Amino acid sequence: MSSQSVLVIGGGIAGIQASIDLANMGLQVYLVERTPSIGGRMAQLDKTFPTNDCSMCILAPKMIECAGHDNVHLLTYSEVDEVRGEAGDFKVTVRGKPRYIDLAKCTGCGECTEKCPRRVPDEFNMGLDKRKAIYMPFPQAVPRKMTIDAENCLYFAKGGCRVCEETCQAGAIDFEQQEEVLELEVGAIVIATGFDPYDPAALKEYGYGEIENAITGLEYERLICASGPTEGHLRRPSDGKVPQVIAFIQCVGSRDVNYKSYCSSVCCMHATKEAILANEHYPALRSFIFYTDMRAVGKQFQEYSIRAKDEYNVSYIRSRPGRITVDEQSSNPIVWYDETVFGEAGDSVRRVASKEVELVILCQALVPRGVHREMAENLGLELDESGFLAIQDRLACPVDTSVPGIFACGFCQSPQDIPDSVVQASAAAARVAELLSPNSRKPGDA
Amino acid sequence: MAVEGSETGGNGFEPKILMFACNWCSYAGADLAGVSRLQMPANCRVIRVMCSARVRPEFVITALSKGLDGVVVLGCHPGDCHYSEGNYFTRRRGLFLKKLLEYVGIEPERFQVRWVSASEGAKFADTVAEVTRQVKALGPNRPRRNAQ
Amino acid sequence: MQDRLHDIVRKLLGEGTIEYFIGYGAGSEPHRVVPCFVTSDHEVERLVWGPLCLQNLSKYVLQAKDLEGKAGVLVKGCDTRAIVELLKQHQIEREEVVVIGVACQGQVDPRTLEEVLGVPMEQVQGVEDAGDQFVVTIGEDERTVAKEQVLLGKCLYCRHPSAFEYDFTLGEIVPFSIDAGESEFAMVEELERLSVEERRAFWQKQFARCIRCNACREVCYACYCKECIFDRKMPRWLDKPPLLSENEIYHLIRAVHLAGRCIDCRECERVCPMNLPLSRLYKKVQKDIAELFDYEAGIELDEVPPLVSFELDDQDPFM
Amino acid sequence: MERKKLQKSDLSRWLDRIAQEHELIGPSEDDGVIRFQPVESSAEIAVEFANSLIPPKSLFFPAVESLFSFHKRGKDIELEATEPLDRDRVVFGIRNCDVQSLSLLDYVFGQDLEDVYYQERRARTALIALACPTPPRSSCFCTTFGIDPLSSDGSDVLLTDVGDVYLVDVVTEKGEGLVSLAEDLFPGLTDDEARQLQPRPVEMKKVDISQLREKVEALWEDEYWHKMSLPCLGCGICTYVCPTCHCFDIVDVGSTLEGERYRCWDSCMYSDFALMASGENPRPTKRERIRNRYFHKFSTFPSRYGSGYACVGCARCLIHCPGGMEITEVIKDILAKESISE
Amino acid sequence: MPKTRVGVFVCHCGNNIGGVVRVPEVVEDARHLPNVVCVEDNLYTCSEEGLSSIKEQIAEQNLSRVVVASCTPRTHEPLFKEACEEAGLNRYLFEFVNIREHCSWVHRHDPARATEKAKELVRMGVAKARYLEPQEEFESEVFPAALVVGGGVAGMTAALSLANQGIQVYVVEREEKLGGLVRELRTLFPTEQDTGELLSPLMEQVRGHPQITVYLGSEVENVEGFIGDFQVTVGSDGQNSELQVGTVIVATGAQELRPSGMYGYSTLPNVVTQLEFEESFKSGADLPPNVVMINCVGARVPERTYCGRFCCSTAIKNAIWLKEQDPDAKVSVLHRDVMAYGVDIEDSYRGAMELGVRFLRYDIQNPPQVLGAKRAEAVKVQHQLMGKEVILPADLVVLTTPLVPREDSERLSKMLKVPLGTEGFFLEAHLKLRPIEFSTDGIYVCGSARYPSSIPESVSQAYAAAAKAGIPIRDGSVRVEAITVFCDERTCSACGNCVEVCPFGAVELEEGKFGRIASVSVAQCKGCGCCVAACPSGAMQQRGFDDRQLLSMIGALAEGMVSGGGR
Repeated sequence: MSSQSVLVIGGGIAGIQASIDLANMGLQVYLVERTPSIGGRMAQLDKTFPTNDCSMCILAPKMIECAGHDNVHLLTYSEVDEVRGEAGDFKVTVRGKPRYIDLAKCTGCGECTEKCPRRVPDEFNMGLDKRKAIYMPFPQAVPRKMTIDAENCLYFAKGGCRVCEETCQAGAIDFEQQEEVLELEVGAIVIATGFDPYDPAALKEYGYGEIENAITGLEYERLICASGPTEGHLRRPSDGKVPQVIAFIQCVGSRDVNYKSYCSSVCCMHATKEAILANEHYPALRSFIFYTDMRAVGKQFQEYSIRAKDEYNVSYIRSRPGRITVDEQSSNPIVWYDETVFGEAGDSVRRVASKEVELVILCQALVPRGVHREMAENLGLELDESGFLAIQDRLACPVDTSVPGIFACGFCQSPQDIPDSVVQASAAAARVAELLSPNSRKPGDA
Repeated sequence: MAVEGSETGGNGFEPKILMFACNWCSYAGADLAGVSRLQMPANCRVIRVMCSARVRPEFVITALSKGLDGVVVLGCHPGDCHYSEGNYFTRRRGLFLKKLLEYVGIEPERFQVRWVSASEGAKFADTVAEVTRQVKALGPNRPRRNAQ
Repeated sequence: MQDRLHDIVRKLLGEGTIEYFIGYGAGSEPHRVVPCFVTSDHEVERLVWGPLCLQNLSKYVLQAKDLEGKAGVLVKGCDTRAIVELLKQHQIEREEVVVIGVACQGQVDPRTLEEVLGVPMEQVQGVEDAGDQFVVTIGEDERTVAKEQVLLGKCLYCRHPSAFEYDFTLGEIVPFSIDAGESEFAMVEELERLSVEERRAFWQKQFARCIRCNACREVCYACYCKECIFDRKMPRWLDKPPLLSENEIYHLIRAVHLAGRCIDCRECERVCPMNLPLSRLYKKVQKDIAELFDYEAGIELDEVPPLVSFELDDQDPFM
Repeated sequence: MERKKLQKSDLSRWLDRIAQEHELIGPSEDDGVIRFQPVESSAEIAVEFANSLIPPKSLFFPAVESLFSFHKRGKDIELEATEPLDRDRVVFGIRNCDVQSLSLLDYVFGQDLEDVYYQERRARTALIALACPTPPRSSCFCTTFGIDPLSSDGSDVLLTDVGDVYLVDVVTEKGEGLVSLAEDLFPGLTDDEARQLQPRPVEMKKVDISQLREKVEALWEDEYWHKMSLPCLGCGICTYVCPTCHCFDIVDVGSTLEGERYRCWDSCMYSDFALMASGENPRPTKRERIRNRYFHKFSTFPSRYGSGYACVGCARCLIHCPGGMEITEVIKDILAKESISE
Repeated sequence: MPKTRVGVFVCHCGNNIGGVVRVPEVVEDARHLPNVVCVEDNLYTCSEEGLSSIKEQIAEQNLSRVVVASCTPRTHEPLFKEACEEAGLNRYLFEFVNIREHCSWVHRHDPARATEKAKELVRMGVAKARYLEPQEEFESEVFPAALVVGGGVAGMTAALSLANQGIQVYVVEREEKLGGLVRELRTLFPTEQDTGELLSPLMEQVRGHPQITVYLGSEVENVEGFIGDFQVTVGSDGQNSELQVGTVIVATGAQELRPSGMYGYSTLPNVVTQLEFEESFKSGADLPPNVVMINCVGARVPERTYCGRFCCSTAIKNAIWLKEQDPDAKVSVLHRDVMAYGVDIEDSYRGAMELGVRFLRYDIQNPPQVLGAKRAEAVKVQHQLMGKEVILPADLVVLTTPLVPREDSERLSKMLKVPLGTEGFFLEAHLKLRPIEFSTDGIYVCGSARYPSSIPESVSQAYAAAAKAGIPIRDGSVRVEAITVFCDERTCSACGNCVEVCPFGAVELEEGKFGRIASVSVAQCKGCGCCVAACPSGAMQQRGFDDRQLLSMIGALAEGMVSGGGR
């Protein structure tokens, strides 16, 4: 009988859903998450398309259910070191980075953060504002515990400080904490490591990095989010002014043979949502979406983009902008693109046009997590040419990886949105259940 | 943004306002307002219910007739309800009750329904401040000494 | 009309299809028409019909549930709306009750008749319907009075359920049409035009006068709960003394319970010993239900009541 | 005291004079309902009225009265009595049936247990009765219960309308005191006036109710009560407008920390009147409750207090009953029943 | 009834509460409340030491109620309820008062009024606690079998996955053969496999699996009951059989839209749909040299707004197949957007272009016209990019249409009491996070019955549905948090309001001891309390939030406002 426990790598929505399902099946789940809190990319979103549900409202209950489940053992701020063995009997070592916080004592009250002098760029807010060296990634973090970021903490850098230790009434700070290594025996592994945004700076023509008012989709998401750095006020980076005209540029790096040849599936709807949110916050705001194919393929997606056009002042321009320049004094980005102009006599001519806007959002390609490649080698998993985890039989076993007993769900194996990731997470749970159920036949002949 | 602290000035009358908050959205919104330390007047008391649809119109009537100065029912935005349809009933009951209470001489600001989602901490704080300001302007809900 | 009624009731009693018949009977004095329960043949003579048959007898049908057999009831068009609602609210089964509809051409409001005639009701020997007038016999002489002067308030806006199959009908049941001269909700709009303080003063004075005799609750068809929340000790919604706060709670909660149920039969106002203007409260209930949810109680049998249903695009001033 | 005379036009001057000394209470109308309530001046007093809706019993045994209030300070509790009446009261316009009803209530609130609240109000209130007009209200039947609408016993002063002047019979010292307030308005009667000005006799249908008690007691098991109770709605009107009904409920209103203890009218017709803590209810349906009401009036009350029947024939219940129940018909039905008890 | 003994524990939470609210005053005030027998404050009530002091007090003072005044119940209530349970006190005799997020943190500049508010919140909490009653969480047994409606790819995959978890499965398929819509295809996308390679192993395993019983040519006639105990009547050619199952999976798929009246379909012989193309041309018929495909036929139009999701990939597959059979064939695809999302479809889209398939974009305002009287000869289209009209010769016109809901979904949705969405597909519980569950527990949906899905997506959803449908069966019982509603038989007047408002169909009118009353299926009740508010006679009450409790909280708040305040 194979071990009745499962390792889930990645604490985003897919990892959380897989863990909940597996735990509800009575299996012991070890959920390994690299950052101090589970929640993943979804936690950074303000709203989700197409229903405009507030992302945290629907994510938080799942996080609490997952963390609170008796069968789920949360291993946050940890990474998978080594994996040996085969389906039904894997030996895994997990390295727990020290938080320098005694989890039993810390109540997440946040007094230490207020007193900590060291301020560093906040990855959760895509670096748009600062966080302290001792921090909690976001207010609704699960577990609601602080973490000391060793690289940036003054004490580790040059000794002294330890202000947090004095302020903490619960005595939860423990600078002597060491790294923990955990040996686990699991019957199956589910990978749900999610995605990273592709750095649009590679596309020089769009000037990301030089043009201040050219930001990425996720940066925009943090700006528009009520719990973000600007508390939901869309202030553009150059002068903090609220833009009245914004432009979204699709397929930045996607569907492009010299960068990422595949379509990242979610950016069309992501842009539409962000345009709707902009107009919701500022009714006078107009937005333009430069697209090639408006891929609104899911349930209620078409209605969503129709509403965007009819009610939220969003206009779609079918063209792939060539270049973005910037007007020096107003620092407004100008988008250069080609358009077809129809004469009266039904003839048409294609010419280059430009549109000055006040903010440009680059919907960049989404790629598997950076750390994903090294983990794949570690586990002996093949990757496809786009860098996603290879799936042997896309039709019959869409979540089985090349290694029996290891399953992959969510963005790590193919570009997909939240509902599809949640479906694949449950699918992976089913596959694990089949694998580990007593009278099941060997997975080979599934 | 929410009013810094509560003004105890003016005629010194501090209204007492009852708030019903639904567990999934508005109570979570209130928590977020707390987590984000948004200061607000201390006139509102929250009663947690599982869904805004649980709030009987009878509670609102009893509360106002027994002398409370204001009652606010908070719920999820229509479509967000955890029970999918609860707040549609809250909306209908609110629409009807508001007009009835106004008709019998209870100022409209004394009974309000607001949609606050789990991530709208600021909106919760603004709602508390706004309702407190409005009810305070109305003065006490006429101490219901029993005229016979 | 009255004799046809007697024949039908005699037949029904004779065949044993009904155990008793609920109709209008003559009281001890000619001007008093009271509900009367006819069980045997010789009592059929007591049944009367005329412009003084004010009561809405539908609620008495609820008592018939503990009979083995059926009960018969005489209902005017407006009363039938109560039967429709009782069916809709699962309180009676259609086969349990034999419904005799009577073509009613407007009922007299005794109070206004007294004012118009300047004579107390006790001297009135009888009132007859004469087209657009009433013929009132006082002592020996007869006086005619224009109908719209003395009609019951509700008769000016007579309404019937759209499709209702009566078991028997006396005359052709058709809504009594009369030009009331003002909108049905005029008395409500009049109050709505007042300021909040004036409205408060108006209603506080009325609620303070209430002696909490519960007549308005006991006469209302919609108050059929086995144990009313007001009678319950735990939780105590209401304290028994007729204090202003308790009276207000009593009347407002009843108004909320009547939302989507009140059929404007105005029996509550008629029986109130203290003359509380209850129809001005319940007319407001009907006005809001009609305006907000485009619904009228007791008209369509299969229409879902407004407060137990919803539309996705209901108005939403609460954003 | 010998009979005096008062010009009708002088009535209001007398009453206003009384109003300066005492608290004047009279039948006044608001929103079409006549009830006995304090009035500033005689102008507010309704002139022609058969009788009030709410009987004058409400002046002595009010619909709701605060017995005392309590405040909890830490461990101990303070009690605070309600203040007594600040001024003596004079009730004008009370009919004789209501005067007799007060004497019935005196049994209840005075025979065995002294009810301080009632007794204090009773002692400090003078009654100026107003004889009933002729012909009386068609539904009145006080004579059936041996009450003479023109009699003066029980009241302090009796005014009888004989055209443009009232005959004034002063009965008690209190009455004398009131008359003496405006002595000049009350000239004595000349002999012929005494002869001519006679109160017109009041004709009223009368029923012999001597057998009523035995008959009703024999009807305990009779099916009659079920049939007659069908139209009754079970509301409290008949008991609240009845001048002899005296049931009440005592309720603490407020909170555990502070509040008031109230006494208020209760009605035996309510379904929860006889509901016991165990959930048991000896009178679960209308049939028992109605039977109990008539039994109380015609059998239990007289046997309990050795008095007359607990009904003064004022017909208020008969007029206002939404179900059209008529106590006179019930009495006739009871009397008509052959006694089947043997 | 032993006198209620309430214990109140006020938390400082470091100085998060204590720094603003004068906790000692709150403790003093709570001491005098009726039924309060012990009041304590601690620095961190949620810490180990705080929890153990609660457990001690429960034992020492024989507490029958516990009130904790500290942070938010949403995160810490389970923690304190556990502590009460460990001390032997029923976990539902616990009330939480939030004096941190709702008080100290938001009234920092007004300690006096924050303290006043904290006192009142505690008074309200104690007032409610007095009326709390012990509850047992309702457990209903789950029958260890599952029903799968529909024997297509999704249905078979779900059935196999459940069976492989050791669960007995019944598959009800309307047709005489398994396979569903996919059986009508010849080659599959993106692997270009032959359909048989996917279907035969699936069909063979389903037929051969000891745990799976297949009913072919059968329909579900009736479904009664709720999660854990569904009684299903299956009718196969006349005679019915009764099944008892714990969970149900809807995998009834969808059907291809036959676009009669559009582009000459059904009037011109050589205008066919993609499925018809697959059946007729892939079985060896000679291939026409000029083929024009028109996409978005009957989709993304006002009367059918949704996008068919994978019909673009079908068109691309067949276009590539045509070019591979005859490289000189002229194949053009008229589209409004090419929905080649993801990796595989985008690759094959690019592959098709490399093979010479022409993709022309048309605008919905002036759609292409099929020219030809008795046969389609050409297709005229306004080329959006070049802005001029183009005539494409066509020996065959292939219309790409979306999948549409099966006609009889209405019947199944009524039987299972699960809703259909506005487009006629089944409506899931939550579009984002519960895409394959219904709000009614125990019933799941996968494949195109929910929304048109490609084969890999349908198969993923099938596995997911199997996971969800397996959980209650593996668990053996379903536990329902004791906040469900119950009906007091004595006072219910069967007016039916509760039945109308219940979003989950958990309330029915049934004959009870006292005549007809409302009866609640506890397994289905989610505890929203909507029916309680709609019940005029107060017969319907919610455990943990009943009228007594909420009214006493209002009473506690309205204390002293007026004589005649509630209790």
